Amino acid sequence: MSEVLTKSTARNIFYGGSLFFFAIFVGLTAQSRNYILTKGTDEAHLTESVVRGKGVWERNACFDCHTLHGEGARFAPEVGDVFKRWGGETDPAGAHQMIKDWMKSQPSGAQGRRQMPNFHLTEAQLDDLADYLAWVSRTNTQGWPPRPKAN
Amino acid sequence: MGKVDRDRLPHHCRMNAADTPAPVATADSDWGPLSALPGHPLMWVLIGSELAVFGLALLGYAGARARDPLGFALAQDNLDRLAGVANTALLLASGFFAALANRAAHAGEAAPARGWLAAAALLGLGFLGVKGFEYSGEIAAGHDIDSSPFFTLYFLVTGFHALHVVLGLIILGIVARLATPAAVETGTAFWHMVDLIWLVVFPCLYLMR
Amino acid sequence: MQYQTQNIAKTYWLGALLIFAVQVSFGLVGGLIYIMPNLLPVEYFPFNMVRMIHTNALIVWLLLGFFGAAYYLVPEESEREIYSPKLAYIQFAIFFLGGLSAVVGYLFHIYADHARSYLEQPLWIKLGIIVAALIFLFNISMTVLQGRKTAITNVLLLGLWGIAVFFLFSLYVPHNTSEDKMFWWYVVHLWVEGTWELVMASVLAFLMLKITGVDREVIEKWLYIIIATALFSGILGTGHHYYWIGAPGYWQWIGSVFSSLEVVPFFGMMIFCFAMAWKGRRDHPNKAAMIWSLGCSVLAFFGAGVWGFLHTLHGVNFYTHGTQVTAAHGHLAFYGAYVCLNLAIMTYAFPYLFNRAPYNQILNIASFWITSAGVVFMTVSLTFAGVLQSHLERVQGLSYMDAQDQIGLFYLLRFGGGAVTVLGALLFIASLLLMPRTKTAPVAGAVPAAAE
Amino acid sequence: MRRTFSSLVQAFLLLLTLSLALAFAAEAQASALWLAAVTLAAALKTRIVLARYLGLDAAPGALAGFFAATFLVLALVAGSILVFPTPIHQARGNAHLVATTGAPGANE
Repeated sequence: MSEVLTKSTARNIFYGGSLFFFAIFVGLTAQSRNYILTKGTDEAHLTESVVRGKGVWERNACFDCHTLHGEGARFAPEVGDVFKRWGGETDPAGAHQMIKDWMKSQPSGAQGRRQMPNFHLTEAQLDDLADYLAWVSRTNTQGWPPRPKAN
Repeated sequence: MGKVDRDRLPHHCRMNAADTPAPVATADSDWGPLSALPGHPLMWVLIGSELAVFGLALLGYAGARARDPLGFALAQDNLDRLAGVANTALLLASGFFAALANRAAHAGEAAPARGWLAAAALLGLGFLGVKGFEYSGEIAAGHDIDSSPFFTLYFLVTGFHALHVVLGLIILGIVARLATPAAVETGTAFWHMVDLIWLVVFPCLYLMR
Repeated sequence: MQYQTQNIAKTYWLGALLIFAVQVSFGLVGGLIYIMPNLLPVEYFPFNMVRMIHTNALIVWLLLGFFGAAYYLVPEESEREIYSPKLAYIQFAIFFLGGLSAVVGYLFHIYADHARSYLEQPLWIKLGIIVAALIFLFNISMTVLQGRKTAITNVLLLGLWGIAVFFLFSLYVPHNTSEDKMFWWYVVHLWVEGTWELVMASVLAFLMLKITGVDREVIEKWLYIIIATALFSGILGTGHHYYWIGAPGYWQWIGSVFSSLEVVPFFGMMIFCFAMAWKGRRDHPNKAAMIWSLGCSVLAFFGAGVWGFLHTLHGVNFYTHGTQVTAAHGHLAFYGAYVCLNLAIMTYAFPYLFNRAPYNQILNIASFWITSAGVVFMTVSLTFAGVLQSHLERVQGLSYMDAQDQIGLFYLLRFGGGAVTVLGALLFIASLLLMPRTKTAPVAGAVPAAAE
Repeated sequence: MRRTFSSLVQAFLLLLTLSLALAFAAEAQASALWLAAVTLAAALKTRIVLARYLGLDAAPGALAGFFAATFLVLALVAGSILVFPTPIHQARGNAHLVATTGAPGANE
């Protein structure tokens, strides 16, 4: 078998194999997209306000300190479930207000504590952001994060 | 393996004395341990990767089952074992034809080789047909990839295997067109691997309980 | 240097080194904010801005380094001058100025309307990057197509095309956060655990070819085996990012199985480099380049391979996801795989580009050990921090800040490691810019064969 | 070295016999004996495919390696079932429960 043939065969097997795996990946992504839009997230309540809130989150690069569903920087707490942690499941209006108040009270200036800047958001932007955080808290994250009972 | 074609080697770095290829005793253009295997060595890289993937998945199956033996056993009862056995027979016969194709190709008989490859592919299609029939029954009964840990693994492992059958059919088609001994040997090596994986997957998912 | 146009690499690499300095400096600032949160005024130095400069500068300079590597090695491989040097310089201007203005803009809090991690560049800069990439691909592809085709250029080109194609997903920002995250990984994962690996493998193959003098036939076979295992495992390995973001549960199995195998190509690269170094046994005078190449393969294996595997199984990742374990893995993986690779090819090529063939490499070799020690120390500190954080927060149920308060020591240690890293990086830059000539004869100038 | 026609036919017939034998035994009671039988039969089949169909009898090292890998997987899966047996008395007659068992995401 000539060397040239061996090498072009090697290339073809590499391309063919990679294409095979990539095709499966694309197929699964398509199926997952469908799952996300029907079961994984609360697509039905993806309101204008939630979309605007996502914009606030992105424009201010919040993920460069916080994680959301565990992704982002690890300088500040996870916010994918902050709405739940702050009691939004039983008292949505209260959690909504807490998020707004928290944003307004920054930076705390407390010594030795990490500081969050004040982003000078308008009242409407704060509402949108709180709606966004409420919406992501309803995502089916397969049980993540673990919620051990605090002592 | 043939000699290295010195003319095709580059005259790299004519200006950099340091980079002139030293006459190192590495004219071995073989692929190390992969050279002993029938078919193209890189095909065996693919085969090795696949075996590792299915092996890990089945070990994962054993781990997941250990957490819920009853749930797995109940879900397992829904599988159509007869269809599984039929598919085993189909793949075994198909592998037999593929081996005959390889034998014919090495004897320089391109036309019979193509015939055996076509027979092997036909049985491969039969496998997919039976598998599709099985899937449709299971989905109609309300089982899908999300419905339980057993069915998640069942659909992933058998689905991934079925996609390998599809890829194998494509490969058989390509090597049938070439019909050279090297190509047929490489293509049938992949096909036998698909066969081999089924021989491990089938008892683990259908029979062991 | 054999071809005039290889000089283009000089411009790219000098630009890359400048941004490298910016990247590590801002890393140090970030580490400082962790240990002394009130030191810098939060209005001007919020952590998010510091981090985006750190990460974006990293990607910009690594890409500049890849471009430089391509302009350096493609002429030698293709036995042709670069198709259009003019286009290459125009591409540099667009990319470098784009990258630089993105970084400067961040200082003034100018980000994209739809920023995502690593992709904070405003839209017009993203478009500039795409234009630069198109110019680059046209230029390099024309050179390769007209010249000799080798496995090395073939794989390099595939990797570079992949980088450009997958970057296009950065323009797609769906409203649904989970869907958004899924396609964000099309850029990030398929870059660093897919296409970048192709670039890495081909550049390492080129370096081994040149430094060890082993037959091209042997090297190309290794190359194919490595990249085959990289893509066969890496593409579906993306699944390890889809466990907890709202995607179906089956990704836990796909991600665990395939990404476990992502160790294989990195292991292969390490064995490859050492086997070639052993087999070649040629006394190449550039010991420093050899050390960087071998160091690259070893640290990539540990950073990307071992540290990646540590938390890739979904049962483990359930506890470690979104903790400092990820940061530990990220630091050593990027350093080992891509930083060392760039510094290796620069170390190899600079003496030729500046016509200083026998030069004193002690400074350069020292910088390898110092920088690597710094990064490894950071990684180990962050690993401890992450493991403790996982336990305190995810097992014991402490709140985020309570857990953070208990791991402060490790952030202090990380800062120390970071300071050493910056020192090593500056030393490396200085070693290339100064490149002191040796006083003695060429071969004797090399340091006696280093331990690794 | 080349596979002869009769050796291939032999291999195929042996494989088919083993498969059908298992199919007829498939309704047998789950037991350690049954698991051992399934494991050994499957292992034997993989060995025949590796040696005869794939022609690895010409490369004994590779044959041993691949056979060891497949046998290990079969043995580990079977072994884990022995260690974590199916509570068969509960399973019998409870087929209607299947649709309701388990939920995706083992970590709920």
